[in-house]
Amino acid sequence: MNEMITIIFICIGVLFNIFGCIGLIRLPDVYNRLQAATKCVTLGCCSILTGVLFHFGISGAGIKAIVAIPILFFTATVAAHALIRGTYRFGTPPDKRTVKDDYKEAVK
Amino acid sequence: MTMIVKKTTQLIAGLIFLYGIYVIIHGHLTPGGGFAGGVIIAGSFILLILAFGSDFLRLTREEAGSTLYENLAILIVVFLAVSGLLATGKIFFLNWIPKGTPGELVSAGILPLYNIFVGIEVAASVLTIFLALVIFKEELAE
Amino acid sequence: MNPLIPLFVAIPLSGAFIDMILGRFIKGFSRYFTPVIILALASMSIYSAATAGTNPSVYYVGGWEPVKGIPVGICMVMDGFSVLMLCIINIVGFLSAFYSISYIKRFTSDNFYYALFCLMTAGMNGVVLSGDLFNIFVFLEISVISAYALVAFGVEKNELEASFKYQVLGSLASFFILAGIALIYWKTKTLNIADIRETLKPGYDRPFYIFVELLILSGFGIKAAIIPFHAWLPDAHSSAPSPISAMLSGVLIKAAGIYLIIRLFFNLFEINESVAVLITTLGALSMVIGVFLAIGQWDIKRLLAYHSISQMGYVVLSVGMGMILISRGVRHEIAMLAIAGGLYHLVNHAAFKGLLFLNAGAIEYTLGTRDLKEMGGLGKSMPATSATSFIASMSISGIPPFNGFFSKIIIIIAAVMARFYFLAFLAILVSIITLASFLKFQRYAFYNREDAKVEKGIKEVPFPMVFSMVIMSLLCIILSLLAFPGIRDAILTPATDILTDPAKYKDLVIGI
Amino acid sequence: MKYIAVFILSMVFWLLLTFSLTVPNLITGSVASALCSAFFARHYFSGVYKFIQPARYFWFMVYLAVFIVECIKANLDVAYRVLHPSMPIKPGIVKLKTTLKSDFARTLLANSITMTPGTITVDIIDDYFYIHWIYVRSEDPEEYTRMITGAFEKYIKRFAE
Amino acid sequence: CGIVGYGLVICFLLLKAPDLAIVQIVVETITLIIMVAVVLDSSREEHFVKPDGKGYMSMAAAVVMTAVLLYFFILAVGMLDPFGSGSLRMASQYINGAVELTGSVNLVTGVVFDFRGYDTLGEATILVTAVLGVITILRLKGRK
Amino acid sequence: MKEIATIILLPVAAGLLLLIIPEKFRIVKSVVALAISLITAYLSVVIFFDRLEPGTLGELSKGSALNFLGISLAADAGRYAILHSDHLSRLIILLSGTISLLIIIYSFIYVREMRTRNFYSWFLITTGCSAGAVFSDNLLLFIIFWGILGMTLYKLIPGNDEDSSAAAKKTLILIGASDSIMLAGIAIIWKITGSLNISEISLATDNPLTVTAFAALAIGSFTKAGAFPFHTWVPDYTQCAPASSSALLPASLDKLLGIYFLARLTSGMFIPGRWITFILLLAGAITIITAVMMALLQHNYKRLLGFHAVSQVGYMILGFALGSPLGLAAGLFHMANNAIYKTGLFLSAGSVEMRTGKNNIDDLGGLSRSMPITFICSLIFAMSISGVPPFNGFASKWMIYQGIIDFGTGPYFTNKLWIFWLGIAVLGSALTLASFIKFAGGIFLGRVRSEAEKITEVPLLMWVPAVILALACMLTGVFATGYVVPVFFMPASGTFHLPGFWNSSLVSLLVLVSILLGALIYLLTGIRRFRTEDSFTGGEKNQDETGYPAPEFYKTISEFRFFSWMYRKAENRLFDIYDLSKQSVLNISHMFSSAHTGVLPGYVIWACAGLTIMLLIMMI
Amino acid sequence: MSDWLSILLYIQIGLSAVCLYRIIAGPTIPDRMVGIDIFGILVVGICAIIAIQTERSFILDIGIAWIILSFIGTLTLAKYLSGKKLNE
Amino acid sequence: MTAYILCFILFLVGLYGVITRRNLVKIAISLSVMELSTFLLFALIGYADGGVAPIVDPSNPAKVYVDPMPQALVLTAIVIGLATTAMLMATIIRLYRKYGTFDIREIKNLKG
Ligand code: NA
Ligand code: NA
Repeated sequence: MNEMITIIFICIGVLFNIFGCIGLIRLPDVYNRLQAATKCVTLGCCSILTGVLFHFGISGAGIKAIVAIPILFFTATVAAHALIRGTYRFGTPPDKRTVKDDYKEAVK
Repeated sequence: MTMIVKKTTQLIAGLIFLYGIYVIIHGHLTPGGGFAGGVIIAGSFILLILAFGSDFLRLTREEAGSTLYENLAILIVVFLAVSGLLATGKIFFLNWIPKGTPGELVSAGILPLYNIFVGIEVAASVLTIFLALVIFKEELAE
Repeated sequence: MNPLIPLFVAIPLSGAFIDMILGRFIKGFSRYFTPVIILALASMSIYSAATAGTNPSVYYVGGWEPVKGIPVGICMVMDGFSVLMLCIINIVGFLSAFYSISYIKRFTSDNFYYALFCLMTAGMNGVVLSGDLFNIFVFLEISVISAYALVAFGVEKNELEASFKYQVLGSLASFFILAGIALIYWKTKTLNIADIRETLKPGYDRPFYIFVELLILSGFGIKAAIIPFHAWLPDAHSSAPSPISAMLSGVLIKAAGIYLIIRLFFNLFEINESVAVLITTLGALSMVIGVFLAIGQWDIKRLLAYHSISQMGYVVLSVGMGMILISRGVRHEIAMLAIAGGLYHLVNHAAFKGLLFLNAGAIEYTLGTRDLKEMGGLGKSMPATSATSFIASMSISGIPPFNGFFSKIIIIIAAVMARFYFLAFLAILVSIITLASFLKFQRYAFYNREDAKVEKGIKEVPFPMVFSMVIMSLLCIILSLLAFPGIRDAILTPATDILTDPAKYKDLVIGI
Repeated sequence: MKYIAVFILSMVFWLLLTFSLTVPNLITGSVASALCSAFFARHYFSGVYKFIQPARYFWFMVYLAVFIVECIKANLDVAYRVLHPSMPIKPGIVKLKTTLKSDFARTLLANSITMTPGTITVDIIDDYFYIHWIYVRSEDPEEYTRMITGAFEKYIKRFAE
Repeated sequence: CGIVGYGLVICFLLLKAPDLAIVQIVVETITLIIMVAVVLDSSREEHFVKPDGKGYMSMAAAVVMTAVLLYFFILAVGMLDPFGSGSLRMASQYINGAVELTGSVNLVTGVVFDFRGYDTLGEATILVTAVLGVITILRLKGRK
Repeated sequence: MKEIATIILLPVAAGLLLLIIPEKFRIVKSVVALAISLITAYLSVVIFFDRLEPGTLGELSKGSALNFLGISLAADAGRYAILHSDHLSRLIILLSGTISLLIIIYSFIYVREMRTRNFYSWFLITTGCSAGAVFSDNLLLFIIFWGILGMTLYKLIPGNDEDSSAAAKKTLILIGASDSIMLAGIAIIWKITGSLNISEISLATDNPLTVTAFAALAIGSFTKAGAFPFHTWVPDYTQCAPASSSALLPASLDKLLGIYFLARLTSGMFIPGRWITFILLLAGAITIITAVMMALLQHNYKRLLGFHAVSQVGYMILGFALGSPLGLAAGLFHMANNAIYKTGLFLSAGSVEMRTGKNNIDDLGGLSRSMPITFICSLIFAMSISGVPPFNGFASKWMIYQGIIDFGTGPYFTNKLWIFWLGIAVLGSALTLASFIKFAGGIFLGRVRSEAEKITEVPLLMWVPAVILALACMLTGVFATGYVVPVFFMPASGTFHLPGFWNSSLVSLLVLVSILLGALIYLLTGIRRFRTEDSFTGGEKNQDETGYPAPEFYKTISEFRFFSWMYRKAENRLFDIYDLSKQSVLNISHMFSSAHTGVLPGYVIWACAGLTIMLLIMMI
Repeated sequence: MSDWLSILLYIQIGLSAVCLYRIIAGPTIPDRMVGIDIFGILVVGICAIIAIQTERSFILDIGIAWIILSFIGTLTLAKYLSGKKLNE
Repeated sequence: MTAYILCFILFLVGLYGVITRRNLVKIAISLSVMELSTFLLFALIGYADGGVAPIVDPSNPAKVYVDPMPQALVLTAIVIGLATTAMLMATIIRLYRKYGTFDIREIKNLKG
């Protein structure tokens, strides 16, 4: 039973990861790539870690997985935020399809 | 850096530091050890500097301090090595402390001590390198 | 086990750290502490030379003695050759450190300098004492990394550039060496030099053997600045503070390069003729090209640096000739003579090249320039510098009665005896050009336009510098005694014996 | 106060990591936590008293549940956009005002927004969040503010302010 | 730029070298930070310069040399133990009796600090040396 | 034995001691030096007449073996430190000892005036080491002493201006280079014979190896003695060094040693084949002619003397090359004579220089009245060097001519060329005379310059040595066949039948011819000036004239097309082996240097290419 | 079970290769940095899978270390992008 | 064997970079690539088929362990690499300040 759950969680995780990576390849500009990829991948990995939790149960390893999830969450989030802000300041132009840019005047 | 980064860093830096200590202390049981743990500890400080900037710490003083720690720690490592020469027999680098039960936290004789001091040394070293680079730029700008 | 052996490393290491710790609180502490430490090492090494040369010993670090003939831990070996190197390192080190007391006052942060100095010494001591291939690499890196930093100690344009070039080529060398070590470990699963010798037999796997040999040779060739691996040397040696140049040229390229080439190609690899010929060729090339490059220089330290290449060429050439003879299995006593000549020249070079760099430092200290064209007539105003540099110049040029003459004549005689007439010819030719370029140095620095300089109130350098130079020049004279068979047998012969008799080395290290 | 809070937090983290209650472990753990608190407590955010108000934990749990649901929903949405052959995206950076006052709460909100696929916080300037949105559904500030922050803001306010 | 290092971590993980993996991670990150610190204030534009004659020459030389080296490497390693054979000589002691000899469950730590503790001292010293070197080089003024 | 050790070690030790004494106590230094020289001279006489037995230094140190850390320093020093005294070495020592004494007496005042630094130290070391070189029987020991001499030679030049520092450099480069080359010879000898003892070696020059060894060693002696083509340091040296240094080394001691070693080579260690003989003769001939041709056009009298110092060596080489006892004796005799009169000439030149402060013949004139003793001595030396009877130069040249004529009876093609060798020798003699007329005339005769009127004769201590030397010139010349040659030279060379003294008509004729020819050349070249100025008769002042017409020599001689071409080349230093080598070395140096572009990737490529090429070589 | 894990592991590694593509292909510097960031997160997944596969919990330690350091690294890169000095 | 060859190719890629790159930082990166490849070589050498990471579970020891020695060596070498990289980067930053460029071809004060 545990194994089933483990595998399922990991499958879901890997699936999310796949979405993220496809996004990384397909999306047109760096902002969108960042968008899609970080979030999907983070969720994916969290899912895999949950799988680990189920596999090891409440033991040293399982708890480690629990500890890892929030850490991963926070760091990935903040990293994505910092990265997109940096990218904007760096001056990389957004894709043509971009409809709205309120941030432009704020940076000035 | 933005407030978001700062607040998160406040939360996380301590955990990173703790994790570094964990890696060092468990060096003889799990992967990692003095070196990896030391760098992680340094990473926690580097993270703070990255997020808050130099107004947060007086960097020059920190650098001097970390250089001192680094040298003290490595000096202790040398003394640990020589302690074998002095304490028992005539053997340099002898693991002369009782070994204990393998797998326990307190085991492997002198090895955890090495790990700890190497860890301190590495942490201080890495931090010093980082600070040196940062301070250099600061000084140049003046 | 002889407890002195690990102390050769532990003392300077602790010294470096204590320098850094106490140097922060006590002003000028490291300035006096470092020479004291290295003086202690120097006396230890002389003591060891007197005792260990004929009675080599091995030290198993951590008490890990070989199990069933297979080494387990790292061992340190003190035999005739390493003792010889220890003496050079620590004596030249002491004199350079003492010289630095005055010289380095012109620089900022001198406790960094002294700490790095100690580290460099520790690294070199570690290299020459180690009997473990990887351990050698580690200590080699300690010494070269501190050398990188010391080269750039003045942090001016040229010094940084020199240091950068040194670092890039040095790293390249390290990776060649590391790859070589990896391949050796792959094949033998051991790192102990004597054990590798046992396990690594060339017969059935020549491509591998040659590949590894050449990888190692070019790695240490870069560190030793043998042509064509030399390009970093003139920049680095000329840019470093002068006592450091003395250490680099006098000691480091030997401990980190030549020593290891000799040690590994005698005690680790089985000597084969083609590699021996290759090494000899490299030596000859370095000898000739180095001197031609040197004579065109107007920067004194650059001139001296190129001469280091050339003089190291002599050493490699001579040892290479010995290797050829040994690989042919003929004329063993001539091979011994050639190797002894090479080692003798190695020792001598430490004395006279160290001294020459100290002289150059003294000139730079007073005049603030290294350009020969801007000097002249220092003979009267700087008598000690002038006299000692004359001795050193004569010594390196092979003028009797100084030490360089004796080693050169041994090399030439060995070459002739072994029927390498062309090599003998080259050795003589290079000797002549060396003489010419040192007379150029003498002429433009100490002779020529005397009165112009005296008027400017140029004085002799302070006592510590003079002291070091005088002691070095006395060494240049005293080392002539090594040519006497009685002394040669006590000091050089143990070194050649341990090199030419791998079984002896193996018995020493592994036992059985 | 801060120091003690950090010490306790650290100790908890340590015990979670090591997951053992032997004496040596407790000793090392407390030493490590003490060190951690010595080095980092002064940089810790103020208002640690909030930890001892149980109601906040309840709202936190609620928030967590809402957040996970939102997250998965949004994730599927992004997956759809990425996988769709014509890639129906309409990116843009919008500006919205927050009602949250404390920095910590704002950070949480920003992180929540970022972690929800499809939106990402670019910056916070004064009271305004700048959000990069992969599919700008609405041009009206009030509407998109509700769309983006609506789900989280109220819960965050309850447990973090 | 650090990608090779991160890639290496995966390799280490697959090669059953967790110690290496963790150290490699931390080192790679620190390297990355150092590099960023260095290139920060240089021009952040990427500009491609077309190589000139000399550039092509050195490329050709590099290609030739690497080809030759590769050829001889393949020649040289042909008769060595194949991948994964795992034969031991010096290390057999470490595996068979190390836990009792050193008391360390992690054999690598046992090797690093006990059998080859001397190396590790050297390694730590190297780091100190490098730090000294860095602060030496980064002094603003070298001479008084 | 003790005397020999003393004569070597005492001066060296004293010299080293004096090096440490500060320059302030010059008077102490000179007194010590004088005392040591007196002892040395006394010992040299004792050694010469007592016929001491050979022995080794090892015996000396026996019983007091030095021990250091259990290592006996002197344990087998005896294997190398073998001293040997025979007739030849004793002869050399006698000459060097006495001449050194005279020079030191002369220097007592001269050095104080000329402020030559550490003169006495290097002087004493020189004398000690030359004794060492002469007495060492082991080639290694010999080369050590020999090499030190090169160094002291260098140190005796003040080197405080462009010219003299360049000269010092050139000198030591040439000398040191030749010493290095000698190492090859020594190595080959060791390889072939397994021994380094001069007295045990006797090699036929029949294979390339022995020829190389001979050539290598001969180069050493040629350079030391200053023979073509390794002579070029001599004129530079004499021009720049103080006269006492020049008198000591290039003029006397170096000649003595170089020729001594050549004698050892040709008559002991090697048996020269006929090609060697031919080459030696050729070298001698070329040395005579080229040097004297160059001497002719010199304006600096010290440089002029330097060229003559070279030229005279040619005669000695001719003598040794003949391979007969007569030739050997003639060479040695000429060597001794040359030492005497050339030392005298330098001392006289030094006196003139000290009094006038001028080096150029053109700036001098009419000193005969103010410095009469110096003038007369110089005249004697000049006649002696030109081979005018009855001075010693005549006697030795005569013996050489005689030897060449005897040599002509041999079977080989070299022997058949005897007339050529003879012609060269005679021509050289004539040219020497011509240039010495210029020397003596230019300095001492001619119009008295206004500033010359204040000039007085040099002090007693300076002219006494010159007078002694002049007397020696006369005495050895007059008693040459009767006493000097049989007593001093015959033991070293082996006995031979000395032909009647004035009987040999051909030789006498030749000498006469050479004298006439010399006068003729001189007159031809400067004839117009002589007539108008009439300075030969001395005294009458011509207001409008510049003095003695030395430049005219150059003009006249160089007007010949061939000579003018040669001289132009010579001025561009195209014949100077030193400059030629220097230029080529610098060219090669430049070539290598320009490869070091300073660009790092290039250096990396070298390193990698080194590895790659080594691999290719080794694996294919 | 272990087959599944292996397959998932290889998929995961393949995904990191995709990141590699982005890092190499660019086209802008931020793109590469995004690649590195994503790569870092993916590896945590890899670690987790390996931990299950080998039944060794310490692999998770590596994963956590990676999370932490990847965070620090990415922050550095972000700072680089925004053109600030590291100490601002 | 392929693994080894790929690893050596990585080494050569680094070497190629060192030779052909002109940017100081890129040279440094190429050097670290070479370095990494040697680490990998060591790790490959130590690998044993079916081996377990060299961390012993005292209650349940495995049969085959991966050779811990190369790992220890690499551990040391990694630190050495960090040290050299740090030095190199410090030098580069200074050089950039002095010469105003990262172009290696313009840093050639010392020649001849
Ligand atoms: Na560990
Ligand atoms: Na470890």
